[in-house]
Amino acid sequence: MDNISLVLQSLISGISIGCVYGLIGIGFCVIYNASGIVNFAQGAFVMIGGMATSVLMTDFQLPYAAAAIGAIIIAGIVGAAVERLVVRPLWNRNVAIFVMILATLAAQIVIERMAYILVGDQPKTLPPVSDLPPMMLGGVAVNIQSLWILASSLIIIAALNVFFKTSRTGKAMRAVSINAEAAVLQGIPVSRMLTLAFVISAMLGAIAGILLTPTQYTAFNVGVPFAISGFIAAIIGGFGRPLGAFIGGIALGVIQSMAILELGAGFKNVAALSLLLLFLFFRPSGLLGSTR
Amino acid sequence: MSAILEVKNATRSFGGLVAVNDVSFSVPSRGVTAVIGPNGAGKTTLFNVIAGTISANGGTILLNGEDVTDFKPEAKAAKGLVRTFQLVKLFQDLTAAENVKVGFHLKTHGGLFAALFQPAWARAAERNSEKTAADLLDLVGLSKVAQTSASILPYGQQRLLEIARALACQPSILLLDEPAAGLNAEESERLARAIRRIAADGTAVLLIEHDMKLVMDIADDVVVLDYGRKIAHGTPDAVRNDPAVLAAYLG
Amino acid sequence: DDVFKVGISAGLTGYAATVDRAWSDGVQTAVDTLNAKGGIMGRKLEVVVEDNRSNPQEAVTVYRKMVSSDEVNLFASGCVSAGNAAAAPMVAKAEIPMILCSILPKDAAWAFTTLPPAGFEIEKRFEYLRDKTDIRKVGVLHDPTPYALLQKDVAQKVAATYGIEVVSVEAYKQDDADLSVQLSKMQAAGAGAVMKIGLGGTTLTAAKNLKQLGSPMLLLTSLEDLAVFKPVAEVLGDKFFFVASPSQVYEVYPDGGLKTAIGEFLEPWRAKFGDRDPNWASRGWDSIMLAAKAIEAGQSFEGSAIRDNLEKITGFQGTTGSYDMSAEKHQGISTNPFVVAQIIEGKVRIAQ
Amino acid sequence: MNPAATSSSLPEVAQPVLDVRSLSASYGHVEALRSVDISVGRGELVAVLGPNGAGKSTLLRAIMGLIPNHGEVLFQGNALTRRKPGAAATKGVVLVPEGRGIFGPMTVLENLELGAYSVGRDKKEVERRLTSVFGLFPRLKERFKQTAGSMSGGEQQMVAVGRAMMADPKVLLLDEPSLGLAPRVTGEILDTLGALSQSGLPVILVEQKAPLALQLACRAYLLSLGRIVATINPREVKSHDELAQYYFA
Amino acid sequence: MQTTRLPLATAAVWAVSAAIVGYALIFGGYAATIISFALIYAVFVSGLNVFMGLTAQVSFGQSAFAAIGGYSSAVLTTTYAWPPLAGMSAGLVFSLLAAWAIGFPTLRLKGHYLAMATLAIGLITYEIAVEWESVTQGYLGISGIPPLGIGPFEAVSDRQILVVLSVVVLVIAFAVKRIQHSRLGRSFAAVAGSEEAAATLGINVARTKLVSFLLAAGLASISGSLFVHVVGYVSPEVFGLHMVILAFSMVYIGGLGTVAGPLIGALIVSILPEVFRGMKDSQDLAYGIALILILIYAPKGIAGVAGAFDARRAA
Ligand SMILES: Nc1ncnc2c1ncn2[C@@H]1O[C@H](COP(=O)(O)OP(=O)(O)OP(=O)(O)O)[C@@H](O)[C@H]1O
Ligand SMILES: Nc1ncnc2c1ncn2[C@@H]1O[C@H](COP(=O)(O)OP(=O)(O)OP(=O)(O)O)[C@@H](O)[C@H]1O
Ligand SMILES: CC(C)C[C@H](N)C(=O)O
Ligand SMILES: [Mg+2]
Ligand SMILES: [Mg+2]
Repeated sequence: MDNISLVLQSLISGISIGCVYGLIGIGFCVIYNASGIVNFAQGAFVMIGGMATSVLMTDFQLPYAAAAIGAIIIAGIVGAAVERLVVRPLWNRNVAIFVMILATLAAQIVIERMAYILVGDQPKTLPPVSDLPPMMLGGVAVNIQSLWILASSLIIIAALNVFFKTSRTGKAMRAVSINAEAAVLQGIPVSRMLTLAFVISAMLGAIAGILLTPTQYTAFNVGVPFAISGFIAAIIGGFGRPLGAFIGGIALGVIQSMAILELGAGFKNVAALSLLLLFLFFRPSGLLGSTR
Repeated sequence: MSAILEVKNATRSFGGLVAVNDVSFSVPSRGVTAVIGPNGAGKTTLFNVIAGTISANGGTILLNGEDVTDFKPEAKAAKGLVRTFQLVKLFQDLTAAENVKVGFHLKTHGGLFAALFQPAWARAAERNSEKTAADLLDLVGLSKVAQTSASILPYGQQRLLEIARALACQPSILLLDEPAAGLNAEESERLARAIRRIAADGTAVLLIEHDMKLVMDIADDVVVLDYGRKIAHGTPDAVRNDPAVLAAYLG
Repeated sequence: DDVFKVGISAGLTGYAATVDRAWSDGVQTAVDTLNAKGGIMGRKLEVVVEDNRSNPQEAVTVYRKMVSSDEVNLFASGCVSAGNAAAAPMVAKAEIPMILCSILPKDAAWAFTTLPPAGFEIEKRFEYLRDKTDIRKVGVLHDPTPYALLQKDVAQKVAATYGIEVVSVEAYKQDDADLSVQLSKMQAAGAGAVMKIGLGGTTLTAAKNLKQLGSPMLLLTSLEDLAVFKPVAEVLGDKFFFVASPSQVYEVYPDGGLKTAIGEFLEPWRAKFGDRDPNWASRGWDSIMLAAKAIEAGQSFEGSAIRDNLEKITGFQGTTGSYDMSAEKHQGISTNPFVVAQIIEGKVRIAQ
Repeated sequence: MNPAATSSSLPEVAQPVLDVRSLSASYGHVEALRSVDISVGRGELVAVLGPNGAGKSTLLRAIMGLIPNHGEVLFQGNALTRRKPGAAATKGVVLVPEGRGIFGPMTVLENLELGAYSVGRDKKEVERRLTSVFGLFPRLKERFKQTAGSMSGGEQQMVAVGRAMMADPKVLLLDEPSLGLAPRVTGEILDTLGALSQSGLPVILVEQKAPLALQLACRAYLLSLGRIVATINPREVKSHDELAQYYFA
Repeated sequence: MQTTRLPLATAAVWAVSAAIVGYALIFGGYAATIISFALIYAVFVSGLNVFMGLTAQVSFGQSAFAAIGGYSSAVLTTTYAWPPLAGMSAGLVFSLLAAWAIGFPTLRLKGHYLAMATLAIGLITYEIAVEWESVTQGYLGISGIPPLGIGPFEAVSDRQILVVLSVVVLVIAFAVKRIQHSRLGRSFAAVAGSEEAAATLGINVARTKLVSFLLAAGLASISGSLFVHVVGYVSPEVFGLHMVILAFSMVYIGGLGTVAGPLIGALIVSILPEVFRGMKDSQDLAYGIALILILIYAPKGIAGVAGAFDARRAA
């Protein structure tokens, strides 16, 4: 492999993993757009996606597609539970935004530990959606699973855009996040919107988990690192913007892989985070500007 | 009488919309000047430009003859220019009295050292603030709620509190954005008296107001804006009978 | 009457979880076995386990708890080097011997380890490459934990003696989601094999990444739980090798003293834990057997007596090798017991 | 309560659409509303007047179920479930809140569309209502794409009132709708409210500009320290002074 | 006299805290370890409380300054044989310099962006502690750090350490109380209430935030130093995300913006896991649930609830 193809290969790797970060970041955007809440349990939904699919396939012998759908449904139910049991009581008490963040972190711990008790600590993985060798472009390998992730992300972004910009429910959700009391006054069923938001974003998280697990592994404790990467992606993009989160994710992935290439892996996070800082200093509301 | 504030060719646009369009006028160092005009005429934008809350696209602002166009709000405050907001911006978690005490920031000094060791001068300054705050609350009729948290004051009292807080800065010019909004007739009457007192004590007052009775009662000078432009400037009586003003605003 | 208390500060959660859970189950198995025989010198043993979350601050807390509330007589602590190092001075002050599966703390007067020298895992892999393949260039991929760093240093130092060149050394972190760039770099540097040093699911990630890159490199990983290796083998097949300890390849291991010692451990272990990986657990077992030996040798449960007699142990046949301790040497294993193994069609076997 | 302060010749309340009976509410231990009775019927516009802090806003918020309260709120004879915020709104009781409560980052058009949330997906109906609101506030039509939060104070008030009109309310509650509006616009809004109530819509108007409100109202409640201290017939109020008398009674 | 009524509930919060510390003092041992850690955290959380509670900013990155303080102490006392107090002071200076340099650009950010930027600073510092092996010895950590002390006097026993830490925490609480009711404290509150309004009253918002940030960083740094001297050991994990989450729980459970909050919060959050220790694998589960329940039922924190109760009694 010559030098140029090494750079290209690393670039491709960065984009692939970046798509994953972006997909996770999108989940953050949905809840934020619908409630103004930053949900740090988002990583748990990602974990559930991969984990539940794997368990349903191996322990319950379900076919891949059925297991995946099952996992998405499970994640949706857990999302609804988090909203009902953790978020709603705090929401009704009108707590400060960071209390909410802390509570979602606690929810993340609870889900993580339950997963641990239910399925143990061994890493698990999933087969790729289509088990094909990587596509070779010159000396550069592009793996097929990343194409699946890319395509799904784009579809999800487009769908969310349409949903939030044009649908009645989507607009109502945005209204709830901006001023919940005023939303109540318009007859918008705020609590149903909240639940819906958590269900949707839990399902998106699960989809991310299902798509990314074939490229690596999943375990009960992968949630937090994924949540941090997804959060960074969402911030780079301008909080609340699915497309921004996706671009932000790719930017993060590429920066990391270039840092590994040039500086060594030890500095990958330092480089990525420093660039994030610089970026925030010059564009304090993200690439596409925050939704609020 | 000398002008404390001179606005020269102030302009500010948002995208294609010119919210303040080449507006010039001056505010004498004594008395009350009112800015009136229809909704969206550019009054608040003009205030924001004068106070430094937003930057101007063009024009100059002179304060006591000094060019302060590009000064930040806190720098303008240090020069004696203080404002209130159209939608009140109080420090919600503080009591009414504490809100006013924050207003003494420029007139007092002391940082971490004074806070930790409380030397005699700092304690004296604190007692003085306490007393002056009480006087100011009295002026606007809020003595009774001095120890009440600002967040639970009814709207009208919040407006009065904001004025008291601004006065604590002992400004040489005070900008009030719709101070009478949300006050009933009695209360705006009391407010009018307070403003007249403030003006009589030597503070120039520039105010935006839709309450014409108040404007006619207390303003010495009236500037009328419409679509970002100044369409009239004169005494209340002159303005009241100006056909352009009648057409645009008073109807 | 009075029980002999064995304390375990283990990372039951956090990055060392797999290893430390196994270790602590191994300790428990040994204790149960001894108790069934009436204990040590007629005195029964009892285990106190505390989770240190693989975090040194927690480790200090739980060591403290076990010293002052539980009044343990001996520590058989887990594999988190940092936590053990953090607590070592305090434990030494309390005059309690500690037998570990981590690298030894700086002040090791009271600490002994069951961990073989860091070089052993490296040497076996180099030997394999030298003898069984024509690969002469390798990349080293390691995590930043102390034991991994030691191995990495050894690899760089000894490679030449095996006629092998380390063409690339790359680090990763335990929660990294992608290792492709590191692997691409190695491949670009001409490596024919990747020597991975470190624990956890990242081995699976490395395997996936190799496959996604269509890379021909072999993957040789350090010791780890077989449960992690099985899915890796499914991805990479016969391109995947790992360092195995004798207990992991018990069935195919040549007969001898070591196999007998492992057999003694495996019997109660399998009775309780079935086919769970015995490797780290067997070290835990060893720690208790070493302690028992020292106690019996000195005929004393006194901390300082145990310590002194641990230093006198020689030729003790454990499950991972034979231990020879001395006042200067608290790391007892000195012959390399490891093999390089593979999983072919779901079965573990020694690599040919 | 001081029954003596109540005018003798109030017109009969024609079958109240919204009937509030001994409604009380408090913030923590501050009793802001003490057993208030008011009602409004078809074709009526009633005014609620009172000094700052009297509890006017609290009254409207309690009716809407935004704050915990005791007592009864009957809408068309049926009790609104008062513990559930939004129950009133979905039945067609619409409030223009103090401080406007517009959705700042959303466009003017989106704000208005959300006002018609309960209409459902009937695009035509929404269009129809939009046309009528734009007729009332041409400025909103000019600026329908602007984010509502960047509008001037008065323009925002127009958005708030316009949004309420979009709901096609069955009862309309307004908390100082004239706040920040130029005199001419205030006049227009109040005229519109008058016309709406003439055409049958029950309206409760909280207003500081008492003379303007009294011109339109068929009945005015005077609130002080959380109680109704007087119910008056505006036709009988001859002068401003007389009103002041009620205020301080 | 009406105004000087004893704030009963707040006094009760202090009494409970004192009782917990007193228990540890009397019984020593393991309780003393936990309470010592809690007190060290209380110092850290007091700083966070100044920045988040009094000034309404947010920082997920205070662990960075604890790390700077801790590592300065560790390296200077072990490699360079400085006395503990000197190491601690040097750490404080480094932390303040770092906070000053970082604060300028960072504090312009708001809300989630500020949260993210500070989180990044914390994570970067952690990574540096891991990677800069020649100085920090990476994950292995630095051991053999001398105990707290001045000249020949050293706090080595559990009780001595507890006494020293209690004094430190009390002094800090007293200082925070004084700051709260000073000109400086009011400018913090003003920035917290409305930056725009604060600016129009002549308050230099950027500077005020920076001062608050420096105070927080200074206290974080001190807590980092205290930790390494008390434990005698330091490694990067001490200052990881874990620390931030723990400190956040403490500041909210104790009561944001209150004087007693950091102490009672630190005590409760430190004791809670001990209560659940017997539950083994479910310990974290129970802890997470307990945290959620506390947040739901005491959203203003223990000291916040006490303060509200007192206000009500006085009214
Ligand atoms: N940030 C902005 N972006 C776009 N347009 C703006 C922005 N701020 C103000 N405008 C527009 O500029 C015009 C002037 O606004 P301004 O707030 O100055 O009006 P005003 O005279 O104070 O009106 P009011 O009496 O209603 O408060 C309005 O049409 C408003 O919509
Ligand atoms: N959130 C709150 N917490 C505590 N007390 C409150 C709160 N909101 C209002 N109050 C109190 O309730 C009383 C009634 O307030 P309300 O806002 O209803 O008055 P209002 O008549 O609408 O006044 P205004 O004309 O100024 O708007 C006041 O004494 C006020 O201090
Ligand atoms: C054996 C391993 C668990 C050791 C671990 N990597 C450490 O040094 O902490
Ligand atoms: Mg305005
Ligand atoms: Mg009101």
